[in-house]
Amino acid sequence: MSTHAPAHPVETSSAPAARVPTPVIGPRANPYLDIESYEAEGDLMVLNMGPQHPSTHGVLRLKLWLDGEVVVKAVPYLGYLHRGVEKLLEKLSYVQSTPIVDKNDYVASMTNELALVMAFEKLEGCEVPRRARYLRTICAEMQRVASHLLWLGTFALDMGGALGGGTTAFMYCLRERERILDLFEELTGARFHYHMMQIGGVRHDLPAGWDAHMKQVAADILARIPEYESMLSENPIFRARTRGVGRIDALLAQELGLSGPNLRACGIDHDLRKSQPYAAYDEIEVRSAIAYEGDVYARYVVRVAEMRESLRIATALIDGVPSGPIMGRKPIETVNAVKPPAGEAYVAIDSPRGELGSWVVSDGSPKPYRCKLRPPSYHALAALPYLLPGTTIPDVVVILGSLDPIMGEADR
Amino acid sequence: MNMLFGSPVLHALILGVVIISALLGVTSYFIWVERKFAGRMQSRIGPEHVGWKGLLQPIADAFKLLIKEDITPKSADRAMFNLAPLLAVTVALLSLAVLPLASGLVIADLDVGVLFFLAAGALTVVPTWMAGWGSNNKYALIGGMRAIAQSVAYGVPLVLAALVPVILSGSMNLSHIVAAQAGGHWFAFWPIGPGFAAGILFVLATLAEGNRIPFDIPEAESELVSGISTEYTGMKFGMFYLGEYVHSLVGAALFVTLFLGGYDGPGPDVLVLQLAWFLLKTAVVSMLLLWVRWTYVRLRSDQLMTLCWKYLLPSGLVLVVASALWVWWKQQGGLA
Amino acid sequence: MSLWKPMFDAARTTIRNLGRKPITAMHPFEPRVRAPRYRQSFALLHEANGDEACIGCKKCEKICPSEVITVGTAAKRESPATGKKRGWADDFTLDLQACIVCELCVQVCPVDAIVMVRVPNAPGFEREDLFLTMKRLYENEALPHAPAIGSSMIASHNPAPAAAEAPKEPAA
Amino acid sequence: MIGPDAVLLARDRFGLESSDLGPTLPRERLLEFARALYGAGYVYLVYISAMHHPAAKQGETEVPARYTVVYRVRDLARGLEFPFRCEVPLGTGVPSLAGVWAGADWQEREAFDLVGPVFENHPDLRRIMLPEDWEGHPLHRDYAINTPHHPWR
Repeated sequence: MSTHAPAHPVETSSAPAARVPTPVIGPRANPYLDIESYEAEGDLMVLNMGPQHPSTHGVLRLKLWLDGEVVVKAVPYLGYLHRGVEKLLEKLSYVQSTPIVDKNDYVASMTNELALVMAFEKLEGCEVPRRARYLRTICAEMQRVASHLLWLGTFALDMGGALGGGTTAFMYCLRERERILDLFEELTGARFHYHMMQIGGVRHDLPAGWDAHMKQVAADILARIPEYESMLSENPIFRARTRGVGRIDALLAQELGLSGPNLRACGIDHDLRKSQPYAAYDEIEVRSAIAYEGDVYARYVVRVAEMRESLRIATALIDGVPSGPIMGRKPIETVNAVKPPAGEAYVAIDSPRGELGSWVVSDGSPKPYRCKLRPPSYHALAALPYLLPGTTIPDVVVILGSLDPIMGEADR
Repeated sequence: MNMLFGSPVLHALILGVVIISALLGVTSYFIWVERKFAGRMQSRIGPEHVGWKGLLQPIADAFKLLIKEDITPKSADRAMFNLAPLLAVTVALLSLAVLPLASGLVIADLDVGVLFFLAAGALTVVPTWMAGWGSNNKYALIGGMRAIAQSVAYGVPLVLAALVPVILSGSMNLSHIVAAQAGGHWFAFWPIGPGFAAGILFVLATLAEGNRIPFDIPEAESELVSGISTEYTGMKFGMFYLGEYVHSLVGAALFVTLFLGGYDGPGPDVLVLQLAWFLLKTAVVSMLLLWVRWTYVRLRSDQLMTLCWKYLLPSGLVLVVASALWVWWKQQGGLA
Repeated sequence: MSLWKPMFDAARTTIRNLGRKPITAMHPFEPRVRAPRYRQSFALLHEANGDEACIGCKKCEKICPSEVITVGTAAKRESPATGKKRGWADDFTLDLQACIVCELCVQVCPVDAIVMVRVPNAPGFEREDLFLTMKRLYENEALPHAPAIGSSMIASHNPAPAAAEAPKEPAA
Repeated sequence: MIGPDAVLLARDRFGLESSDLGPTLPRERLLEFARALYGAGYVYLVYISAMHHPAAKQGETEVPARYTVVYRVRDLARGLEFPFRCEVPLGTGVPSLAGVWAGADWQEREAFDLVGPVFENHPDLRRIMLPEDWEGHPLHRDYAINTPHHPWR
């Protein structure tokens, strides 16, 4: 397994973590079902859920064939938010591409920048100083908490409706997320798209008093998480809506390339922060939460445990931030400052949604020859045609919410 | 029974106009209370800028709805589409007719009052289905179908829950039921067994009839865009909204009449005091309903049906039998 | 009664929050307290001796990812204050409508001419309201600046072991 | 960490040397190699992508325009990873691996849509990002390079 000792799973699970459960190959829904050949009791209704729909988490169109209220076949249509980012990255130089990638996963832009910038650094072979690596890890972990908070809010909203318990949980989560955004505003001057990372290190140094403020925010959020759980985790209505719904078997999850909380909820202890430690993750013991059912409730439990884990990591690292330079190469002062030698590199990090990688091919010019981004949301959406047949419409919304897709990232 | 102006028709007419206009005024300010209460619960403040502390907000909302464009989809079933909102409000107001606000202060003192408001309760599904079918929209159709399934299912526990006070008080006339609870013998607490459980059953069933959280599947915003009222704009949408709130207020009032002793309360039997007691109890029950509304998430439609057929219905039957046994045992001079 | 306890827990949470102070800030009426590094709009600066700082070198125009800056370079001439020959910019436009606020232009400016200000540009109804001409950029100079200027950022980025101290924050 | 067993597999059965970018498979044996990898435990599909190379002059030989289709798979149980690729001239197609990994379906649809290589006997090869009737593949090196950047003003 990975160089680290088998990670102690935060989530209590009887099976030893290292053992990957034998893939369960249950009857898999056939995503290419020929509709004409399917004989339904009544006649089928084709319902277009999206692209403009209150709970498709962005602009996703789900074409559902319904037999009564049960989904027979689901075909997602993407591309409504396709902005040609990969073409744009071929037109812009290495220096200019970081702020562009910020906008892909607009809920966790720190990790977007980190994935791209680490690929460029691997190409150029420059070494990032320790202080910058610490700052990167802290920002990535706080961004994970902010992203999971927004996910928890919209997930409760999908289930509870705009005028009800769902909105209450949504308001609580956004109240906490606002404090993390203030933290990032204090650090980088921006609230959503930070442009914090740069080839060779970090662009903004810690302002005075930031670490005390951060520890205070982390402690407050840690104290508030039991409140959300009291509203959701044990609530019989919430459990009735989530247990056993949208179950993904381990083999399908791996074949589809699911990653992050979606994969760890299927019982596979795959976490890039442990198997390929980057930034400052090798200097801290990362524990990843594992659940074994692979259903919506398991993904919920894994994400809430991950929130606690990220707060612990960020608080542990902030005290030991070493002094020293925050950039490993000479400062970037012109558009063609970075000219990596010809070559190819694939670097992947563990973003809040899963494995976010970037495969960059350079030909020695200041512009990348080809730059493919590997978004975890695209793979999560690929699971929909397998998960949705057999469920009802309310479940479609809950399963989609539990996969936590971001269309900006999936469509690029 | 002191008939105003001698003839029951005139009495009902005048009292009806007074009560209905009072209720519509109370409902609009009940919406203000709910938005403030829900706001505070979600650590925000609710309407604040329109008038002092947002007090003019309901009037502003009503005015806004009036001047909004009134769209009828081209391929909609015009008659059904336009009639549904009117029916939604009138049906919600119907069960007000038999509600005794104070001794003698009731629009129509029917001997079959309970039967009347149960029938009115069952009627609430008609406008919902008309809106669902009439707006020729897939989401509205699904919402409408769900509304029928829910109302048919929850009609039965509603009847059973309403039957318990009838058995305990021995009459279907709401004034007699309130009289039977006089002196603090409220059915919700006095025969602690059947009364209290029937009260909870009655509240759940009224929530389901009025499509309120956690039973608001016909108008489920997150999955059905907004269910039956997807195609409605302007005042038609406002009517649905108003119907829902009137139904929840009248439901709370009915719960108070059947289980919490209506206008019965300590102090002399002065009309004003009785009315005050009645309004106070209804307010408390409505706030409890609001609290439930802003805390829980929504059930799935099939879980809702299993909850009703497998749990609420049997418990309703058990309660009716228990209260009948209790009444028989009391008649045998049980505690003599 | 394990069914009812979580239902009461959820209700207890919402009621507990009823007691807490709401966090709503009356934004338009009470201005929101912003961090010292908050950066929204742009300004062009004058040098100490009163000359316009911008020398029209087009570095910012080249590095802008969304190509919103256009600089018109004027002929080199002596500067009235120092007497030395230097470049001038006679036209500088920045279109806020497509600007992605990435602060690269501030970072690459060799003479710290362009800087970000802490006051967001007033929303307008026409496209021209978002189109900062040279005149408006110089008017923005009066607004409070964000602390990061080109030289301070480059200083903090230099990898030399004696790293420059963190950019000094003005007492915001 | 590059899987040593996959490297051995590539060298013994397919006679291909694999650099850190992985072996370059001929298109005929790609499916066979993929099934062998799947059997060896590489069930996690990381991504499938493609790259377009315009016709170029290497010395005096004229290298025709071609696609490079890049694959990367992992075996999570043993923590191993294995990239491999396949080069195809512009006209010919690449055998689809949707039969081996379920995730390959969407990955290949995106590679076909944006870059252009055709994947043979793919269950449902349609464009996924761009509208169905879009002509041309945006990530070609010569696709709309110098379209005038309409002035914002």
